[in-house]
Amino acid sequence: MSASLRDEFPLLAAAPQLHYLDSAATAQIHRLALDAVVRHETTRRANVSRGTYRLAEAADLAYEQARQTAARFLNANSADEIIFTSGATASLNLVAHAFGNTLKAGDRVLISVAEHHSNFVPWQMLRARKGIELGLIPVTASGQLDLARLPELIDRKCRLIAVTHCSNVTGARTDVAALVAAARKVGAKVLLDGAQAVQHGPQDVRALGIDFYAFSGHKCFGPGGVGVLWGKGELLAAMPPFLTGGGMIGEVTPQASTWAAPPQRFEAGTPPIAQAVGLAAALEWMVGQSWPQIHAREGRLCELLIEGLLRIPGLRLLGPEASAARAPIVSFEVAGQHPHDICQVLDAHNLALRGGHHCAQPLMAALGAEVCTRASIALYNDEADIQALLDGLGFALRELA
Amino acid sequence: MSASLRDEFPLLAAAPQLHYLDSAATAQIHRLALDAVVRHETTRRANVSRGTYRLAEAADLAYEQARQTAARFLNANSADEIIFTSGATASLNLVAHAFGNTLKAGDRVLISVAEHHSNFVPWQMLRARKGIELGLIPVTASGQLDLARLPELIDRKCRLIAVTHCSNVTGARTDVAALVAAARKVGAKVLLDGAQAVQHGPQDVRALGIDFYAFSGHKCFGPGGVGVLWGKGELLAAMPPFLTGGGMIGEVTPQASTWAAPPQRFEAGTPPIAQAVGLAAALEWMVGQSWPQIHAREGRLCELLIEGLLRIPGLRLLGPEASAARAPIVSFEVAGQHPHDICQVLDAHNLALRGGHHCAQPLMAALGAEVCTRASIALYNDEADIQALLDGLGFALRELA
Amino acid sequence: MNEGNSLYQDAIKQFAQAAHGHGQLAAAAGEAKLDNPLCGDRVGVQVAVASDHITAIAHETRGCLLCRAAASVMGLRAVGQDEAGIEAITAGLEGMLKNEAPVPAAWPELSMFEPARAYPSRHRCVLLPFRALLAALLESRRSRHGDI
Amino acid sequence: MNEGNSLYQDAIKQFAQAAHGHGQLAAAAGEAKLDNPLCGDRVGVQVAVASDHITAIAHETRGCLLCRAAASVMGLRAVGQDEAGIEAITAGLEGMLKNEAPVPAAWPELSMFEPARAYPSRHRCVLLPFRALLAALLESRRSRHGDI
Ligand SMILES: Cc1ncc(COP(=O)(O)O)c(C=O)c1O
Ligand SMILES: Cc1ncc(COP(=O)(O)O)c(C=O)c1O
Repeated sequence: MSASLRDEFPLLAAAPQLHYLDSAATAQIHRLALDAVVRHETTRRANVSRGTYRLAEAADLAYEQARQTAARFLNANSADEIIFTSGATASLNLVAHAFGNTLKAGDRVLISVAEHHSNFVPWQMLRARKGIELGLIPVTASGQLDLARLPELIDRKCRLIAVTHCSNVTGARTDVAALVAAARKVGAKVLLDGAQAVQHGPQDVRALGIDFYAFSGHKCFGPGGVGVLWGKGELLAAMPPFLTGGGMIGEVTPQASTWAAPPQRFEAGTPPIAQAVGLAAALEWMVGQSWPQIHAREGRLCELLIEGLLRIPGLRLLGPEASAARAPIVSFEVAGQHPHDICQVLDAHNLALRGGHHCAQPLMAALGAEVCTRASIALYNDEADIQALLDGLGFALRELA
Repeated sequence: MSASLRDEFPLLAAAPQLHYLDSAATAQIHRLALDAVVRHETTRRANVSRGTYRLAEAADLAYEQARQTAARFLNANSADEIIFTSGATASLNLVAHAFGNTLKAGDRVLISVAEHHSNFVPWQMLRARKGIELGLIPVTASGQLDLARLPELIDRKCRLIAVTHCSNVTGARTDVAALVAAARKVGAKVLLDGAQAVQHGPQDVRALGIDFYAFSGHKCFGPGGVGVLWGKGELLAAMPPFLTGGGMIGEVTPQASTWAAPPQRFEAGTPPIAQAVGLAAALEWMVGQSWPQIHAREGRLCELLIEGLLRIPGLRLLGPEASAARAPIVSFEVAGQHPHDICQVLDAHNLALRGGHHCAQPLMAALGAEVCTRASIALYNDEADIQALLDGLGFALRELA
Repeated sequence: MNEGNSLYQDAIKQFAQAAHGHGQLAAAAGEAKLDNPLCGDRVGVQVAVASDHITAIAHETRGCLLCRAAASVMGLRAVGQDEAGIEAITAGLEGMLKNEAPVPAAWPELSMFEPARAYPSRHRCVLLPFRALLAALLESRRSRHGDI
Repeated sequence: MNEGNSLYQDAIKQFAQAAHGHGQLAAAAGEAKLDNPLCGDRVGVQVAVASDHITAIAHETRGCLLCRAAASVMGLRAVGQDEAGIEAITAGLEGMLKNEAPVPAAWPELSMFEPARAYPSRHRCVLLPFRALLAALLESRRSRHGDI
């Protein structure tokens, strides 16, 4: 299975020696996604929603089918709940502005210490703009959201809880059910930042019981430059637009403008059409995969890696030790060694890993680390990648000593 | 020259019967741009600015070279003045928020009646947010900005003039020199919406003497999902960020965050990397073309079309009659006939044209039209396209009579 | 190649030209304006209602031939229908356009829009008058019952 | 394949280990902190200046081996230089890394960074301490002259 899956990713197929362990930063693109982009650009390229000629109708149809595919991937109620954006960061900023503008001074938004900067800074900006209160769910020593602290953080002023579905540093998964239950008691909405979750399989936003879900195409085997925001229909309908321009208006006069219904209201300007079509091809492919098998396999590789890492003297694992509590994202520190140096030597052994703060400085601070080295595992990785990493770390630590 | 140029655009090469006259909505992608996207995704795909392994370095280098290419295309002072966005609409919203947030109630922004909604509604939103005054430069009967009215519209409170470089409906070109001279007298900055200008050749922002320039990749033979905002270095440096998240910060703590320098400050989240690389390939190709020849040819086709149209009874041409005063974009009304019906019949004759208000309702109202039919000419069009359109209009008007 | 021909049948042009029901009512129980933001087409509909049935209808329609022809059929046929009837016709018309369903038997002249099946971007042109009528009926029901 | 070897020469590890100039000054004419926002590396530099020449330097450096080794070379060598001298060294080092220019003759130990030419993402690691020093010198000049 591994060899054949890997072969479906053009970059990996062409670089058999490469151990790509940085999918949390960007997953490799699936052949079908790239093919769909090329096919769209060479046979159906036209602007959407505005033309009546056949090419434009074909572009429109492909774009709206992409919306339906995204709705299926998330098990959304309706394709009208799918907004195409330029990426997870844009999706999160959209909510922080459009939903954020429905909040008033004194309302409370709850995020967590474990957030990626893209789900952290937009809320700080909202605090500065609107005078909301911003609450921070702390993390436990192993990087999990400390939901035991919820009772003191959440009250009737809490309008939104916006947290990551799983951490991009520790892989720690959020206990969504507990969070949603707490939110429902006070009438707060729940947003999940799914940027890291989507490469590990289709999601079910209705089963999760949430209100918003955000993710990026480039992290789930699709093209860059495109992302998704899903929001419950009635919430989207009540939100003012964020970006404005062509395609999202009802009527424009010098005095005032009126807005189109969602999703168009939130898609100002020409959207990333071919990219949405490419993303849909990736999502469609994912929906057709056998996820229990993939999860078992990703989990096994994750355990193998953690076992090996824990044997390295001076190495500190960040995040939960039990692989069931985390997505296959594994970060660690090695006493006295900087991740950039480690990654540099690993690169010489054809291992692609990332070192740094991973755009999660508050989390790093909470875990008592400045920077760390991260290995992230996706469905195209195999035991050879893990063994190469463990061997490579041995070389690196000897070389840098 | 025509046949060979057309052959460089995969969609057109594969559809020899197609008369594509809707490049103002979306220009067809150049082969080199598409190839560059595919090459990037299959040989250099990684996230930028964060990794030290070779793949990430290659991605970084390609992305930063794309910035340099865009700077050359615009003759910018420095690549640091180039911000990659998701499109012209996003670029314009960025300025309306980031520069807009440096304005205060009572400051004045001057736009024009001829603006595309993407350069109209963001300023209405700024007016609602900040209490600025929004002035409207009217248009003459032929759709040209009526700069004779500038003296009464512009004063020391005017901080920005934000207008289109050329109209997406009438093709009317803005007299930038006159505008810049007036702006300089009162210390106002000047933004040009270059969305329609860029497919007609490289621009020189320094010679234009302006402060901001915005455009989209999909309108200049590049991929969708990417755009550019150019801004003068010292202006960008003084602007707060707009979208926030990964990649644009200095330091994030629970209390506050600090910002990276431009251009990173304005590129929150993973940018459209492959799309920027593809756009750069298109821009590079454009820089290498012989523009005096292309302009002569575009102008000839435009004249041919206007001459033919003026012979049709009941047809009203919008915009300047002299083709020198306009980009090769030609819109018209036919008494008693709706553009959708006209375009529908034209489509049956393999003519791709767009009818509607073209996201320019205030301009349509000023010209006394609800909707119109638009033919836009790009460098791959030829006389056969124009003749087919004139013939097709004959068929359409007979069929719809 | 010339698929356009079959779309613009004489019936469509004649109905558009006739503009049945065009105008305004002196007193309306409900009215609504709907537009297609992408093309600027707009239909305003007024209805008079007695015992839940339409007793008079008037519309002002700005749009393409398909939209005007559809409004004209509506103007000719809507009197005597109740909301459920208009809902059924609208659903039937939408099914005919989008899912190859048969022409709604009650209003056989809608068959003239069959060729529009092939042009998805034009479906909303045909449906716009009916959607405006439904909105007007909803408004009239709201104002009669003070609720939805 | 194992290009990493040549980058981490013993000289680099030894300089990083030695951390020449590490610490704080009792009284500084200028100081500056610079960080690399992408990796969180940070260099703080303090200088004492007399007659436009550096008389003492101290730095606190948090970063990778390349950054720490570069800071250590700076800590060893900067005393006695004026701002123009440091500018020339920094430009020379940048040229060596980016444009295959020769090693700045005045500070021959910078040759240990030659292998970093092949790794553009690491250039800023090497340059960060020098840029921080330039910022500290600018600050000291500002506070002395009350202008830039
Ligand atoms: C948890 C999380 N949220 C948000 C983002 C932002 O995604 P993007 O950079 O694609 O906008 C990332 C990716 O870096 C992430 O890991
Ligand atoms: C003059 C003008 N400005 C702005 C835009 C918006 O461009 P985009 O839709 O690519 O964001 C367009 C394109 O429709 C345009 O013609």
